[in-house]
Amino acid sequence: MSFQILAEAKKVAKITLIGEVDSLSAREFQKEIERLAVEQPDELVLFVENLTFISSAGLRVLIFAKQKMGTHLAVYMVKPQESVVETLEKTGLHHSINIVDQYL
Amino acid sequence: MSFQILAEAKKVAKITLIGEVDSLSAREFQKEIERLAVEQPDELVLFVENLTFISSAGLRVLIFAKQKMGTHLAVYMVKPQESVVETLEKTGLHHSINIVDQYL
Amino acid sequence: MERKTFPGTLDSLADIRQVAKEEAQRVGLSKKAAYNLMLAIDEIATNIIVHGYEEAGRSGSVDVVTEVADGQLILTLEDDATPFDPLQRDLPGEETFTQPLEERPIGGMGIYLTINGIDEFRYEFVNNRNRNIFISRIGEK
Amino acid sequence: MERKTFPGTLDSLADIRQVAKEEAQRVGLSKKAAYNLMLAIDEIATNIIVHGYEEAGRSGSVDVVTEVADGQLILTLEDDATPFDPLQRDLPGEETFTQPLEERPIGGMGIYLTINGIDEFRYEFVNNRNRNIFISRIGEK
Ligand SMILES: Nc1ncnc2c1ncn2[C@@H]1O[C@H](COP(=O)(O)OP(=O)(O)O)[C@@H](O)[C@H]1O
Ligand SMILES: Nc1ncnc2c1ncn2[C@@H]1O[C@H](COP(=O)(O)OP(=O)(O)O)[C@@H](O)[C@H]1O
Repeated sequence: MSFQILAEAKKVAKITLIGEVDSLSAREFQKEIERLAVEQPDELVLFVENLTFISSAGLRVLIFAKQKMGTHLAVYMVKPQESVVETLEKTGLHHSINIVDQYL
Repeated sequence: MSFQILAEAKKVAKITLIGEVDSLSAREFQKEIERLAVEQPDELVLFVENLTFISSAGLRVLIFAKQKMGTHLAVYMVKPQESVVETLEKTGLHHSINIVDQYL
Repeated sequence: MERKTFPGTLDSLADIRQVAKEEAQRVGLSKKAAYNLMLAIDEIATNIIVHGYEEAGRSGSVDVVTEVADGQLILTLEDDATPFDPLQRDLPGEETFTQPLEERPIGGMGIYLTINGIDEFRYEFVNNRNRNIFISRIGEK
Repeated sequence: MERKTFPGTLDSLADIRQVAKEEAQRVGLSKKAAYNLMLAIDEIATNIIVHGYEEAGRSGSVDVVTEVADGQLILTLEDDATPFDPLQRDLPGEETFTQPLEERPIGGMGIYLTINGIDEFRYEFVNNRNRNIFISRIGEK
């Protein structure tokens, strides 16, 4: 019979970023990362459909997250806008972050 | 400045069901639920876009999951087919399961 | 009238559903009616195999008999287990289905889904066999 | 030529970006060029505020001067901090950006993104002020 099942359990940290991340708001972003790091998540999922701007200060928080939460951490970015993707590409962060249309 | 951040950390159990769940395959489904229950997840997410059939034996596993994993458990069903939704509605399970197009 | 015989074990369910599906398509039932017929057949066949055979420590076959007459598709499941009339069971009432899952009795949905999903359901005990009869009107909906 | 003056604190950044955005739209830069100009301005303004003022224990303003000439939009950031020429810094090389995040130095991206994102970037120290100059060609792309 045609039946297939896939299963997994993960600790998932989810962050939704709305608006602009510059060096001021990056501080709040960093605080949330520090708070969530305590939970030792397996995955960090960033919902960024409505993130309109991110500067290097925001990118630094992403690098910090990876360094703080451990190398096993998988980072997903869901629906980034084009300019955000370009910034990730210019700085090579797209090698370490999974850019996806939908988080499954 | 326009910036907003939402954050949470959750233990998420994810199951993808493909094909047909009848009283034979429901046994495998149940075993996975038992395995995942050990992790005490906060959320159970069922990806069912390719689930073409589910009998009451499958529904019983869903009820079992809720009873085994604790009342705080939030159950999501992502993209169920129309006939699956109808069966959930007939048996009232749609009151306890969040039927969604996309899991966020 | 056509008869197909299957071993009374759970791995026959997929084939039994397949018969229902093909007959439904052949007579042109709607997708929804076909699905509900498949579901009904699966539920009763499961009960025969699990309650009628396995739990009773018996073995036997499940026959699927197909008939088209008077604008109706008539599918019958026949088995050799102890007589059991699903229609004699109290069906769970509305209130069961609105209870939170944590408090709900975990069974009783099978016969409910069966009766609820097809045009007519009948039970007979004939020649020492259970006959569960599923009737779908052709050319509706 | 128009000059706007902002306090040299991080909560001025949104307003400074807004000036860049409006000027970019006014002269008709493409969406992409406008975004990259906004990003460049934000990066250098951040450095002035953080490294030039906050870390040095100084305070001062950040001026945004706007000029359109010879088919170019010229935005200049002026500040009173210690002279600092971003172009004298070694920019991180290609290899930095292909390193796994866990091993990467966490800084150095700001000036890189600035220079990489606009048509021309210049630095001057004039009248005891730092002048970071951002030049975008109008009517391209
Ligand atoms: N063929 C059968 N032989 C004996 N008992 C049966 C048979 N079919 C159903 N039953 C009884 O009727 C009950 C209700 O059946 P059903 O509505 O399918 O729900 P469930 O199987 O989930 O309990 C079963 O629990 C069983 O005790
Ligand atoms: N206006 C400034 N005054 C003094 N030092 C500066 C100034 N701007 C940049 N710097 C120095 O140059 C370095 C690189 O800057 P940048 O490329 O923006 O990366 P980051 O700020 O992420 O380190 C800074 O770390 C700082 O030491």
